[in-house]
Amino acid sequence: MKLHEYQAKDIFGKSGIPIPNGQLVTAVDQATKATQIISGAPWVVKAQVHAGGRGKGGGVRVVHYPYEVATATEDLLGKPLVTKQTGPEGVIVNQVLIEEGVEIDREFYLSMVIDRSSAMPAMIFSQAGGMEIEEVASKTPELILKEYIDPAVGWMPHQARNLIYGIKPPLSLGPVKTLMSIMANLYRVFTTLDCSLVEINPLAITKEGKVIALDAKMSVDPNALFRQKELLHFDDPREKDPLELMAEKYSLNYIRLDGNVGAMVNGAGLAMATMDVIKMAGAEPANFLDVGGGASESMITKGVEIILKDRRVKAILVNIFGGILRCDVLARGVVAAAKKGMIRLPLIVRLKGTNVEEGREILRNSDLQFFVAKDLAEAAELVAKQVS
Amino acid sequence: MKLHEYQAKDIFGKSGIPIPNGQLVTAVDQATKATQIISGAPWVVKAQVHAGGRGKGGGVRVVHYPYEVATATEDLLGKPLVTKQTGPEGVIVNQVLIEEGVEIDREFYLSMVIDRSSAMPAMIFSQAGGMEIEEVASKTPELILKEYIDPAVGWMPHQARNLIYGIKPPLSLGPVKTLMSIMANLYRVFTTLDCSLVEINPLAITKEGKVIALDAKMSVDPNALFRQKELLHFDDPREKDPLELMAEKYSLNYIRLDGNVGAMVNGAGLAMATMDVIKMAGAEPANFLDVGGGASESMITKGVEIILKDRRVKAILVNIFGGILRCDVLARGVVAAAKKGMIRLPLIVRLKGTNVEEGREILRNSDLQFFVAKDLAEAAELVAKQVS
Amino acid sequence: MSILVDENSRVVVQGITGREGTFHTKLMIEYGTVVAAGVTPGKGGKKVEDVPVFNTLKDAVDKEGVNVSCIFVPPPFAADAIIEAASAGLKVIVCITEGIPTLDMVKVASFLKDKDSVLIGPNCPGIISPGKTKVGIMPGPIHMQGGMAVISRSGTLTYEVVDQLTGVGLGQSTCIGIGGDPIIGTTFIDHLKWFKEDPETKGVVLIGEIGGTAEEEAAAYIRKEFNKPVIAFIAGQTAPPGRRMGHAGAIISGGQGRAEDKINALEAGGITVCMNLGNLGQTALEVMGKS
Amino acid sequence: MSILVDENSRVVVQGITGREGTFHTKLMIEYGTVVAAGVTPGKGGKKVEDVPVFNTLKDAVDKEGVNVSCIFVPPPFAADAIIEAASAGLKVIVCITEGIPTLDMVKVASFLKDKDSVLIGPNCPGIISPGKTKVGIMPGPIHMQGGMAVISRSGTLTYEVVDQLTGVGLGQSTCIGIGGDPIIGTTFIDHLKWFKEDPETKGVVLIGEIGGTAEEEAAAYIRKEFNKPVIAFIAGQTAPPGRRMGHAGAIISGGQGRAEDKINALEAGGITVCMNLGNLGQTALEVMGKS
Repeated sequence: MKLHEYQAKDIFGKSGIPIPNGQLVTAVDQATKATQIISGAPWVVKAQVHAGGRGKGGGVRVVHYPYEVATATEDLLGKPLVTKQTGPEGVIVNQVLIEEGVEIDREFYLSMVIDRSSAMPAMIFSQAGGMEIEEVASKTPELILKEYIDPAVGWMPHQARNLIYGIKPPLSLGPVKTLMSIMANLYRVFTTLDCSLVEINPLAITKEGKVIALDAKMSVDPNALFRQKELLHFDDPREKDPLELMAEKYSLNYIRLDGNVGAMVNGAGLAMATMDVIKMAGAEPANFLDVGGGASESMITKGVEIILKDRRVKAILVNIFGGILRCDVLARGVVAAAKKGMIRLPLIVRLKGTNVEEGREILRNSDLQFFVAKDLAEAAELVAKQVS
Repeated sequence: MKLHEYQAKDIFGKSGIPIPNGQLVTAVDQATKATQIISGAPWVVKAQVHAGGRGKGGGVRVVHYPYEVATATEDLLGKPLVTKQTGPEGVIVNQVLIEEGVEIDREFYLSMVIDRSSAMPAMIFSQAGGMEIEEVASKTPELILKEYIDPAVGWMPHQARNLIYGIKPPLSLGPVKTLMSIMANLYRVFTTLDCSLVEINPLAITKEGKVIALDAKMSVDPNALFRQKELLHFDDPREKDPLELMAEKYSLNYIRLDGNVGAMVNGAGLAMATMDVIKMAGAEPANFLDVGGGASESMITKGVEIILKDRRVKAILVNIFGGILRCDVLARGVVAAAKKGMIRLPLIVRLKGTNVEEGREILRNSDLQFFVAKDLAEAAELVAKQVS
Repeated sequence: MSILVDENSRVVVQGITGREGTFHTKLMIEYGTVVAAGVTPGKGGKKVEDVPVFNTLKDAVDKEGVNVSCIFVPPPFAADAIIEAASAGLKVIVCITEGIPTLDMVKVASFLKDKDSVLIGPNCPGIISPGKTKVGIMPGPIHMQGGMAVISRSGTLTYEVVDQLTGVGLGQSTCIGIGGDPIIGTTFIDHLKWFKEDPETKGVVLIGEIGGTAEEEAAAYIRKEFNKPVIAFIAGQTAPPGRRMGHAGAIISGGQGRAEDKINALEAGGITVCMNLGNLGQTALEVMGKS
Repeated sequence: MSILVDENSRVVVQGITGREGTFHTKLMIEYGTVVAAGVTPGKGGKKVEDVPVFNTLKDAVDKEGVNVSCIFVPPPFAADAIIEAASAGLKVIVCITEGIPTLDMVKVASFLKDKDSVLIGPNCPGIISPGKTKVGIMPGPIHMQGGMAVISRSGTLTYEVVDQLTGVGLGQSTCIGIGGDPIIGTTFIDHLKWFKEDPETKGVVLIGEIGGTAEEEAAAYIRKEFNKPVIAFIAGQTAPPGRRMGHAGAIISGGQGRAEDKINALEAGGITVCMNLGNLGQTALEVMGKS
């Protein structure tokens, strides 16, 4: 679950990680008032959307007069912001963060993630802050330092020193101490809130020598939300694709893509592989949809409905390897969707495994028009033929 | 650092470990008032001293009328309580805890310590509660169950189940759940407060099925007090030997014993071995005194003073293996004590190591009467001769 | 031969009284697996499918001598179940549970470091040595005893592959789903090492997917150390970056985890990569025929 | 030969700019120890006794190739220092610091489990291979190179013993203070195993004290596995129960840790126990003369 910058900063502020003074606004008149509370000029007006690349997309404005704060806010609010991560239609900006501007002396990068290979959390630091870390990684990898954290001992002060004393030219004692405490606090935030990512870029030193988190990215492990209930209110459904949101409600794992062949599969790996097969047959997958092992008839019906709500879809491929999910349940769900008059597109069905005969029988006995594929290779061919 | 029962229970109460209602009193009139607040009869009146064996020593009284609470309190307050751990002179009772009495159905034992061999904290549980654990250990060792706690994962629920599901006859679901939460909370108390021992004996189940800590022992790792400052006010100097308290003030490691030969040594191991040597020569050590490696002249003088405040002392053995502590510093400290007229007893000196010649020179040039031993064997002989 | 589990495995099902636990206990017994005990706290003394249930795994070990565990307990309690199994000394721990918090798995991984237990999963279909025993949720009948090993990060995708292998007459020695989570107990390399020593195993099918660098690491290992033929497939060639594709571990992020990088690494390691899932069985047959 | 440290040891002093650190750096250098670097955060670039100081141990390893650490940092920071040394890959870590919280040492012990580092101490005088190198605070001149190993839980008591050994003409291969705390990095048994393989070591003096069961465990090991003569001494025969005798680890509690139990166990293991410290050198001479 992604958090907005202002939400992450709120957590930082309460956790001993210095942040600029700022205020969230959802209307232009609030923006004008905000300038009276937040010291400036300059002010920074930042669109609050989950997509990255806001800066280059025009979602971050530095302004010098109160009326400019209002203008910038008006410019952003309610309008789509297009970044390299949003796609051409962009995302609607619903909230804007207004912050005091600071005079930056140096910019660092600081983040925490889970490192898979070592099975430990890792703290990542670079003195080349302010730019994208992927860029630093490819151009100057030696400037990226990592420390892995053993859960038995937690974050240790020497690890902070390993990161900080590599900075050239070296920092003076004040910033060293603040950085050490920021790292310790970041570790605490990461572990106590079950984060999967926390990123501060840039982590700036101001001209006055203060260390401050100018940006904040935070993602929480969705598997841990059962014990992070107080974070649930940070979830912002407006940021999600409406079809994905609907799928989430029915415990379906749906991701919208750009193609024209809808796919319904059981199992994430098989669903990915099915997308690949579609592509290889010369068509484009319109979605990833894993109905999972425990799908009921009504969930299948709902899945068909969600696939079809995407107007770009020209054909549907159902690929089920019956295991826990039985083929007859799948068939009933599809037939129920057809009865509701939803299916007016070519349907290619490939069934295998538990109760496969029963499933085929149910499909045959329905009014549904569909093609049966004996295996995956044939299914792909049939799909390609339908959309070509 | 040992805590009183009422202090430990205060911590328990705030940490989700159920305790009886109770009130600490330091005067008889408070005791009478307490009965109006604390439900009874019966009430339990418990002397608050660090020494164990209070029950058998008469320090715990169960009474049934309010006036008996007052009488019992009067009986205890300000008077010495003699237990098998106090020695014949006993310890003065300064505080009394008055608690509601509960009807006990079953009694368990629960404690946490650091297990040296595994280098992990251990939770120890026995369904044979209410008696001394050493007795259980020798008579029915199979009734003592242990779980070791890996610091990387902390206390895990299955460990609680390993302890609890061994109880015969088995407990019903309510007490099982409470016991599980008590164990988890006890672990949290132990680790967050840097305890070296926490013990609940008995941990009772009442006739109504409630689980409750009827007694509480807690010791805190003195090495961790620098980060447990809020526990410092629990320290009760009245419970300590006055000479030991004085030594503590001067960072001297002094323990009073029952013999007549005072000993001053540098290093704990050598101090223990010196005590043994005294005993083996037919005399009895009056104390353990490790002046440590960093002792100054004035600390040595103070050490001599403390040894001599013990009226039973008939001779002093100074055994120094100069390393960090130089023999000349030792000598100056001893001579300074002599100049203050403190030393009127036979003094046997055995010096070795750093600056030994200088040290001997200083002693020789003083007015001090003393015997020089060339080695430990001779020192012991000289001591024995002086006190026989 | 086969690896990790066989007819001598005495399986304990942790969470046996739950819906999934009971259902798959039945299917495992039908397959021929010796399910010797179950564990559900507070349900000790009951029976499920004639299998005795205990309150603790310790009891199950003491009374029934179980040596392999299959875990179905819900995500919040799964880490505790894995650690319980390792503490009780079980040799092989199979964790089916999907949705365990990653930081719980960090602790589990740390705990297991100096233990002898082998953890398979979590978020996996389990392990099967066809004709001998099945510890997990895979459909038994699609398997056939033989010489192919299958190691996979996926569930139904593995069934698809096994089905194709059986279809072309290639039986399996042991098939393992190592799990779709970012942190898993055993990796491709762990199992490759065991398969290397297993005389029954003649070749390996390795089924990877986007996310992480496990396939790249396996490729490097195979190039240097592994001497049996390997056929690989990578799911997610068309997956967009930054999106978690069902599995918690299947995500392209920070420039890492792309299918093409994995395919390149595998091919550089001399491994036959099957690009189209539909042809996997056929490809395997060709590779194994040559060797 | 000798164990763990010798003339090839390149020592780094952690906490070199502190009072004790500086003082003992001087003494170690005087003894002949190669003190190649020091570490004190924020003091990088300075020199102490002509030894270069670094901000981090990593730097000291990179720049000076140190392989043995000697730690003098204050108790609140000592666990961090030990873990820093182990993370940097140092082979031998000697921690002199007294007064480290026990729960810090629980974490350190857990961290070291799967590392290759050998921790000596904490709360110990260190390790010396006479004539080669001294890593610690023991007075150098009392030592003499030879065939006796000394392993001890104590400080000055060890000096007394070494002095007596040297006095009777028994030189030492390596003398180790394993530390007086409840949790220490290496035990009697760890060092006995190394001494067993050291051809220079002809016999061992084992100096125990009240508290814990380390001596009993050593006795059991010696009986089964150790084939060189051992002379033992136990301090604290007259110590009262329940009182911490200076060392955090020297306490008789819960019916454990009594001197008589240790002496009995040692004697049952065929070990010569010297009852009177005054005679230790003589006893050792007799035992070694016989063998």
